[in-house]
This record gives sequence, structure tokens and C-alpha cells, in this order.
Amino acid sequence: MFSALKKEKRIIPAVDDISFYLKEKETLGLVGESGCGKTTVGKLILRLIAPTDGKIVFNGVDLLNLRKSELRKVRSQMQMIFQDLDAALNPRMKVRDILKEAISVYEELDYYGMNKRISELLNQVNLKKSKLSNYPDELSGGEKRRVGIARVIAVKPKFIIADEPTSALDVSIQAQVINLLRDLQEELGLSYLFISHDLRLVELISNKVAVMYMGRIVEMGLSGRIAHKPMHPYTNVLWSSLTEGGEKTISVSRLSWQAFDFERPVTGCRFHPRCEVFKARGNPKECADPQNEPKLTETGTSHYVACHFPIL
Amino acid sequence: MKYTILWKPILKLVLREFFIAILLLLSVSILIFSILKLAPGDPLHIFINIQTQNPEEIAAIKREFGLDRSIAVQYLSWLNNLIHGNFGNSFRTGRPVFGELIKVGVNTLILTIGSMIVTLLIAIPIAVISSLRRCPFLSWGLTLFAYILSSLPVFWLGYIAIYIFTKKFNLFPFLSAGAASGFRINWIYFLLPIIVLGIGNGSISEIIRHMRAQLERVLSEDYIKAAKAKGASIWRHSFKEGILIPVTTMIAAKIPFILGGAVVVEQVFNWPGMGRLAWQAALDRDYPVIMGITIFAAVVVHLGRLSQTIVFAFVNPQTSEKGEAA
Amino acid sequence: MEKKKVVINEVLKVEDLRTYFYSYAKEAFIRSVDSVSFSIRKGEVLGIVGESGCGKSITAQSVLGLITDGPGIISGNIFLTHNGKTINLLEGLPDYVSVKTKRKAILEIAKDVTGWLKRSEILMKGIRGKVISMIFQNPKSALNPFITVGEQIAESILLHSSISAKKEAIDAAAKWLERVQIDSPSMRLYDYPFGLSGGMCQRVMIAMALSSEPALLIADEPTTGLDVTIQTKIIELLKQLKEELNLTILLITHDMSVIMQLADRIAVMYGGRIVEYGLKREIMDSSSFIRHPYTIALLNSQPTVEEIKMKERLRAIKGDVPDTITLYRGCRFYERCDLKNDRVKKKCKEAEPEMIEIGVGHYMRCYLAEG
Amino acid sequence: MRTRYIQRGAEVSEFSQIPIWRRANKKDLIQIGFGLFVVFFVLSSYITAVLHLLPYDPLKINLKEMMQSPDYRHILGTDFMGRDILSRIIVGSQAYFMPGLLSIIIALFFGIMAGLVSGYNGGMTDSIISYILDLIDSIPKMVIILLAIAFFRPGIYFIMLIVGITNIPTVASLIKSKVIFLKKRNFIEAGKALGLKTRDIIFKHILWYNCKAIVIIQATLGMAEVILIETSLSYLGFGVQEPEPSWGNMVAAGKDYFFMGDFFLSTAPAAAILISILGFYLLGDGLNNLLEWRRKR
Repeated sequence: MFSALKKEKRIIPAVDDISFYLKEKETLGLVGESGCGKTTVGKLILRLIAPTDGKIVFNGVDLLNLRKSELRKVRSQMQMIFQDLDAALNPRMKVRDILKEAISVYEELDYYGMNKRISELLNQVNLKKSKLSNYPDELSGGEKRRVGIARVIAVKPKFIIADEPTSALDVSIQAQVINLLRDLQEELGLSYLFISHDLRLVELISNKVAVMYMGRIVEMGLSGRIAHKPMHPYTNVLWSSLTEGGEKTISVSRLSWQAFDFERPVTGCRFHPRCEVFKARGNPKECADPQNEPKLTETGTSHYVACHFPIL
Repeated sequence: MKYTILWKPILKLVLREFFIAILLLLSVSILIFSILKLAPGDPLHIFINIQTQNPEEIAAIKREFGLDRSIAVQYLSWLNNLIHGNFGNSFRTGRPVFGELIKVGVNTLILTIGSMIVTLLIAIPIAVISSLRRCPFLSWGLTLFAYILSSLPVFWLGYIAIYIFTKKFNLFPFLSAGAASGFRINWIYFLLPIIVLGIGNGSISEIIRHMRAQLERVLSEDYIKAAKAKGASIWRHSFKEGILIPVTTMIAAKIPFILGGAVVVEQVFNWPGMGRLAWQAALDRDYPVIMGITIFAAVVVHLGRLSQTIVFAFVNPQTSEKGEAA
Repeated sequence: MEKKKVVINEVLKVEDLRTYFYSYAKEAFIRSVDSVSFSIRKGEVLGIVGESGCGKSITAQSVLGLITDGPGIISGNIFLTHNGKTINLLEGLPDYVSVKTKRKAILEIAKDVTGWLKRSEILMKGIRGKVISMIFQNPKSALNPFITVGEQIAESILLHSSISAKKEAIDAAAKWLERVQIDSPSMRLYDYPFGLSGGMCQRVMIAMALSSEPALLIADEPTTGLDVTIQTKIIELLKQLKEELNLTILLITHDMSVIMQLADRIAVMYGGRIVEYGLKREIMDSSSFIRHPYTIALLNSQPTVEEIKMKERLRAIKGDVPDTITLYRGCRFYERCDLKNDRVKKKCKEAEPEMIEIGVGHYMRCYLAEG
Repeated sequence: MRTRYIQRGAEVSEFSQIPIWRRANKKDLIQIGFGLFVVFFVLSSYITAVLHLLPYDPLKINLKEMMQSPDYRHILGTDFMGRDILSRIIVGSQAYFMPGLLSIIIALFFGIMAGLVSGYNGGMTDSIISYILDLIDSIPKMVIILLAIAFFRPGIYFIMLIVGITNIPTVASLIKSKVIFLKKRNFIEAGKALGLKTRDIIFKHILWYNCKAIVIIQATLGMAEVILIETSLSYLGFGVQEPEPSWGNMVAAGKDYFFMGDFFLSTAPAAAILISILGFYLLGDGLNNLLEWRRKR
């Protein structure tokens, strides 16, 4: 159903040579540290940012060749939940107006039809009816998020890009939102591109997971395998930073503090300055060789990894 | 110990602003020159009416003023003169505009800058007090008071002031002062217009509104709370963003406004400044003088903006950093 | 006001703290912190955990006296012990103090407010940053964007230590930067905060807070909004510093996993009240026979490894955080509670449960804990 | 302390459900009330003029009743030509109101357009528009007006047209910074992602929902400024000419009697100027606070 290949090259390549595909009713998790280009990927797919080069195929149509009017039609099939809770909610509009507007983008409904549709949406996202006459400022974080989701599903999309939908929320509310997203997927047959830095949630909600580092996918595969048998050193470090059941802490102290810096590009494998394997192997030359950046290669059943020395 | 003032980006930023200012000044001069040429009526009507109707003589006068050439050539020669400090001669007095401008320009600048200071002295404390929200009714009262001050018509305020100081206190004889008897150095006479224009220029309310909004925003920033939590003075931490930047912005933005107010105040007080000159020139259609004043005013406005840019560049590390990137 | 005996090794003891704000629009009090008591011993980490809006940040800010705006009420006792001396930060506070207001109803309860506020400011001046330091949720916005990092740390050092020369203070700042594991600290000193990453800013904040060697560090959501890898490293850094310097920390977070890694003692807050309070091992011990339903719900809302593997439905707490304006007759958690049974249901609805001790130093506010 | 127990299930009314006059600050309401009074006064001057309700003909010279102090026949007294001051003040407000409206409409319309376009598009369009606006902003307003007077000898409407043009940059820069601020909040992008038309985003979301306060406060400030400029010009002898009344030339006409101890001739119109400028300031401030939701906790 969906396949993409894009390449964005500015002075700083935010997203560089990424390919993945997504089947119907499937969820692809996209994981990485902040600034690695996850959000850019989402915006590229929606064509909110124009990619420099590449192909985005949706339902067999290449989005990059579409004209504006055609693109608008396709957008009703694809929607995005923004990371920022307030992003989609005009602070001066009441919740009812926000939903009404979203509905009327692609549907013409009369007064009763509109009311019916609004209450249907409210049911779908478990929102109280009394909140309709509130301004976004008066809602709690969880409610805002649910209004955001209602606004997105109002246009009846098939594919939703969820950009860190839980990052600004409390843990208890996160669980609500995740449950809601999963319910909606079943109910409406949605596909998700789930962008997050919370690895547990990604593992839980996705069928496949792609791990991004510095604008590139370094590992991709089924979520269970990525989580429990990671092959790329970076994925390994990411997952080990999770702590479980209280006392058990796995140290990430070996991963240096220094986040990557796009302005000082690394030659060769982008991860090698922070890489454990690189150091353990006595700094092999291949890793730093600018001509020899590791390509994403298939290593098992639908498992891809971009590393010279994957952990086996 | 070295502090990282990044000179290069600041210089770059200032230079860029400077070039834009030059470009704008050129555009202004072209614009006014074209209006001058397109305006109805012959600029030489003063001479022509007084002197002969003989076409040859008119042609001679035209040649003398260079009016027989094409507009572009005229403009270029005017520009050339301008660069050499020659604004042409006044139609009315026949004296060079430049010298006259410098003479009155200084007076007007004194008036403008002085009254700007007076305005700020009134506006800043009120803005600071009302942004603290310590005592809502005091700050509301002060703000109302400031609004009333800035709604006072400046010419009437001028008369009140003159009346009080001449009639009641007999500090100086009103009618003998002024341009005719030369500029009398009398400190009251000197200060009065400055204070009157400072109060009545109508920008106090706007300065307060802007400053209060900025200061309130800054005081509610996280970093002010953090500064308070570590026991540091919140004023030290909010000074740059909360006071220095809005004040500079307002000074640069209000200079043109106060220059305009100076026209009226100079009329009221017989202050021999640019405003009076402009008023006289407008009455007489003295084009070279009007042109000169316009250019002069534009230069002052841009000097204000340039100083704003410099302050910003020094205060805000981000601008200088951006300047480096650009 | 009778002064209770304070145990010597308690650095901070908060008794019956109330922080209310008055809402003009709704003409009612917002009871952000409603009768909260806890204490922190030296070298101990107390974690306050709860959903956003439960009043945990307001508690911390009340301790530091940072709440000055808006009409409202602060009451209770906050005993701070430092260098063998114990002072009450809310000393001389009339029963209820209203901060700046015009409303009659509030004026009635306001006595000697301005005088107290002034005294309190003088008192707090010697305490803020010196005895109690604080680090904030959003490190990037908590650093002054117009002042270099080095100068900001040096300012704190100059204010609170014997160092009075600026040059020495800068050197000391560099040392602190090194201590929080920042690379090439002498260069970072001259950086402005906007050029630094979130993790770096948080470490600068920590360095700034610790540079005055405070008796108590308040960490208000120190890891929220940071990357997972950075979060883990910040927690580790705090742990390390705690051991090195024998820090006393009041840790405020909504993330149970952070609490589990750092805290010795836990206070669970809900709707402005502490609903459970005790040592971590008591509360987290799965064999412990009883826990507050809210604590259980909070713990459960975080998926376990098994749940993730089986892709089970998450056990979310239903409903939303209660507003703190409404005065509920019964238990504040009643609507969202899954564990209420027929035995206590009626009681839960009728009156709010009292805090009762169910173990050694383990308190709980729930009828289920009763007999 | 009085405590109010609220029944379980009953909700405290939300901010949005409280009517606007109850959630507003009382001071704002006072300000707005005062401002509306001034606007009403100005509007009523047109009605009185149309319906011939003026107490006296403002232009009628009556040398028998020169320089009278206020009494029951002439509520504000008469001027040096025996004309009724009250009538002249009422009619004098017409000197600025309609021309002022013209200037405000010009400033707002072009300012909003320029601000929206340059803020939304950015890049080259923004640079060009900013350059033009900077050009207008380079010369002080008063100098431009004097320039126009010197060259064209225009009427009040033409002058107000120029005032309107000189106000465009202010409005444009305010709107532009608002658009840029909103862009940062991502909801332009969110609107695009939803499939809204660019036109809807710009006019509905940005202009209608988020720029109302700016537009209103600029309109009222513009009116205050218009009064200032018109009276100043009339005072200088460039605006409305005698015998047509304008507050500015009334003050100017009264100034000579000032030093003879007769304040009233120029003080009455000056007070009218003061009150009306103040009225528009306060109206703008109050409406701004109301619309910007300066809410109390």
C-alpha cells in the first residue's frame, strides 16, 4: 500500500536516503533520539516539506507528481497527529468549532448530520460532551490529545502519522491514548506510522520498527526482534536504556553524553564515535571510511541492518 | 578572561543594516524628487511672478537652476551636490539650505532627544510598577494618569506652561524671546519646550503598553523563576530582555513621532528648530528646504534604527550568532 | 501555635501545608495543595509522584516561597533544619494568609499579610539557592538566554559562597561543569544556553544548583522532555552526585520509573493530597499486602515486559485528573478507583478517608486499609 | 472560612461558559464604557447636525454676545466672535471623524494584507514588502504631511489618506509578527495537513480568530492619532480653515485670549481633544484586554 524513498539534501541533510514500506492495517514504529529526523519523515510523507529527491507512493500513486488540488484529495486519506498538544488546536476556537471544521473539509453535512457526526467522534475518542463548548486552554493534556485525535479521524483517513502522540502526557494518560489508538486501528482499519522515542510503547503498538540515527534508518524489522534481538549497536544501547521493575538498571553510561551534531558530520558510519562495538573491535578502519557508509542490508527474514559489525 | 563578544558577526549585522539604510535613503530621495517634479504648479513661480514674463528670461532662470535638463540628469546632479553637502539654495531666502539645516537641526535634535528622555522618565517607572502587579489599583491609577498625560494636546499644554511661567512667575518675558531676538540662553526657556514635548508627544501610553507587555512576559518566563529560586536578583536577570530591548525598540520607533510633535512645539515656543523651518517652507512651498528637511529627518530616523540594531546585536547573543550563519 | 519537636536529622519537615489560589472567574478556591505533610531526612531522596495537576510542583514552590502572585492562601508549617538550627519558613504566618486581594471574603482571613510577606522575603533570601536549591522541568527555558553559562553558575557561587572574586568563581564554575560530566568545561563556560542541548542544559542547571552546596535539592521533573538515553544518564548523574555529596533530594516527577531508581521514600499525591506515604521498599514491595489503589493504578499504567511481549491492552487509569476546585465529600479517587468494593463503597462516597498508619512509617488514605 | 460543598457530579462552570462581561475585569469595562461614550458623542454630533438639533449655528457670528462665560444659554460660553462654543465643539468632531475613518480603513486594509502575505509567505515577497514598508517608515509622518501640503495644498481627506498610508507599516509589522508567532505554534502546518485551503487558514484561522485584538486596538489607536494629527494641523493652520470649526483651530483662535486671562476659549476645545483621545485609548486598551483574554486565575 505504501512505499517511500526519499532523500533530502540541504546544507544539513535532515533525512538522508530512507526507504520503507507499510502495509494496510499495519503499524510501523519509528524510533530515535530527538533531532534524528523522525518528524521530518512524517512531514515529508504528508508533503508539508518538499523532499529534494525520492518517491512517496501511496495506494499506487506517487505523491510527488501530484498537483495541489489532487494532493488535497489524497490528504484526506493521510493524516498526522502532531507532537505538540496545542498544534492542531486554534486557541480561540471552541472544541465544537474545531471538530466542525475538520468534518466539513471533506463532507457537507446539515445541522443534524453534523451534530450526529460530532457525537460519534466524541464517542470514538471517549470525550465528554460537555467539553464541546470549551476552549483548548481549559482542557487537560489528555483531553487535548483526544480532541486532536478526533480532529484527525474526522476526515476518515486510512493512514495516520502519529508523531510522538504521548510524549507530553502523564504516564497514566499515555496508556489511555495508546489504548485509544489501538482501538481506533481495529475499528477503522487504520495504518499507523508511529513516531516515538518511547521504546516500550513502540514495541507494544508496532508490527515493525525502524530505528533512525542521524537521518538514516540503521535497523528495521519486526518489533519483537528489534526489541529482544537487536543487531545494530545503537538499537542495543537504546533498548538497554530502559529500566524494568525498579532496581534493575542497565547502564548506558558507555554511550557518551554527546548527542550527534549535524553541523559536524561524521565520516563513514554515523554512529561510530559513540559506538561500543567500534571501540571493542579496536577502532576498525571501515567504520570511519567516508567511502564506505554501511548500507541497509537484509540479514534475516525482513530484518535489515546498516552496520559493518552487527551483533549476532 | 575573555568574554565571547563575537565582533565579526555584530559588525556584519551592523554593516548590512547600514547598507539597507543607505539604500532606503536613496529610494526616499528618488521618491521625493519625483513627487517634486510631478507636483502641480511650477516651482519657480516665486521668481516668475515677481520678475518678467519674458520666455527668454524664464529659460535663463530655468537654466540657472538646471531645470532644462531631463529629470534623471537633474536628480543625479542634485545627488552629486548632496554628497558634497549642498542641498541647493532656499527659494525664499536664497541662502544655502545645508547651513540653515545644520543650524536648526541641532536645536531640533536637542528638543527631540531631551523630550524622549522626559517621556522615558515618566513611562519606565509606571511600566515597571504596573508590570509587577503588586498593587492593582495603584498601577491602574498610574496608567490612567499616563494616558491622560499622553492625550493632552501639546499646543495647549505649551500655552499653559508659558502662561504659568511668564504670567505667574514672571520668569521671562514671553514676547521678547524667540527667533527674532536670537536664541536666548535661559534654562527655563530651554527646558520648558523639552518637558512639554516630553509629556505631550502622545507616545507615553504606547511606550507603557509595549514595555508592560514585554516585562510581564519576561517576568513570567521560567528563567526568572529559576533566578529567584537560586536567590539572584530578578531585575538583573530580566534587565536585558525586559527593559533594555523594549526601551531601545521604543526609542527607535518613536523618534519619527517626536520629530513630528516638534513641529508643533517649536511653533508654540518660537523654538528656532527644523519644525518651524518646515512649517515656514510648507507655507512658502520652498522646495529645496522641504527636500533637505525630509532627507535630514530620514537620516535621523535611520540613525535611531541603526543604534537599535547595534544594541540588539550586543544584547542578544542569538542575533550575532545568526549573523554569523547568514 | 505550638511548635512540635523536630527530629534532629530531618532536613525538611512539612506539616499541613495548604496552598490555595483564588479564581475570580469561578469565584472559588483552587486547592492546589491541600493539607500535605511529609519530611525528608538527611541524605535521603523523597520522591513525590502524581499526575500533572495534582499539586506536586506547587508543593515544591511553596517550600521555596516562590508563590507570590495571585490571591490565595498559604498555611501550615515548614521546618527547615540547617547547621543544627531549625526554622519555620512559615513562621509568624497567621492561620490563613491571603496574598494581595480585594475580595471581602478573603480579606477577612488575611491578617498582617504584607508584613509577613516582607519578613518572609528577607528570610527566604538567605535560604533560596543557599540552603535549598532547585532544578526545573524545562532546563532550556530555565537558563537565562542572555547570560553565558559560566556567568550564571559563577553568579550563584558568588552569591552563596565565600568566594568573592569573579575570576575564582568562574574557575569554580568550570570545576562544577566538570563534575556534571560536561566535556571541555572551560570552553562551555562561554557558551550561551541556546546553543546547548537539553541534556547539557539540565547538567548546567544541576551544577548551578549544587555549586552552593545546599542542604536540600529540589528536583522538579528533572528528566521530563529529555531523550530516553539522556534521561537515564541524568538519573545516573544524580545518583552518583547523591552518593558523592550526601545530597538530600526532593524529587518530583510523574514517572514511576524515575522514582523507582532514585527515591528512598515515596509520597503519592492525588488531587492536592498525599494519598500514600512511606519507604520505597514498603510501597513497591510486591509482597506488601496492601497499597493504595491509586499507587497500584499508577504502577500498572506502565506496561511490563510481559505485557509488551504479548501486546496486551494497557491498564490505563480511567477518567481524568480531578479539578481541585470542586470540594468532594468523599474520596477524591472514587470515580477512577477500580478496587472499591461493596464493603467500603458507601464510606468512600460519604467522607474522605483519614491518613492512617498501616506499617512502620507507611501511611495511607484509604478505607481499604482499615481492618 | 466559608466552604462550599459541591454536589458530586455537578461541575463548576467553565471559563468559557461564563458570560464575557462577568469574566471581564471591571476596570476594563469602565475603560470600554468611557470609550464607547466618546464614540457615541462623536456619532451623535452627526445626528444633531442632520436633525438641526444644534443649540446655535456654529458659524453664526453674533458680535453682541462676544466672549461670554458659560451660562444657561451658552453652556460652554461664546468665542471672540460670539459663536457658541458648544455647537462649534460638536461640529468640530466632524473635522476628523470621517476622514479619520478613511485613514484607518486604508491603514488596516493594506496593513493586514501586507502583514499576512509577508508573514505567511516569507522569503522574497517578504523582503520586497518589508522594503516598501521601510521606505514609508523612513520619513516622519508629520514631515510627509508637510511635504504633501507644500506640494499639493490638499484637503483634509487627502491628508488623512496620507496618514493612512503612513500607518500601514505599523499594522503590517504587528500582523506579520503575529503570523510568525502562530507559525511557530504549528497550527498552520496542522491546518495544511488536515487539508484546509490556504485561504481558509489565512483568513479564518489567522485573521479572524487570532488577529481581532490587534485590528481593534490599531483602529482605536489610529483614531486617537488622527485626532492628534488633525488638531495639530488645524492648529498650524494647514487643516480645517476658519470659519469652519475644528478643535485644533479653535484652540489656536483662543490662544491670543489666553494671556488676557480668558482660558476658556482654548481650554474647552482642548478638553474635548483630551477626552476624545483618552476615550479612544481606553477603548482600545479595554477591548484588547477583553479580547486577549487577560484572564484572572
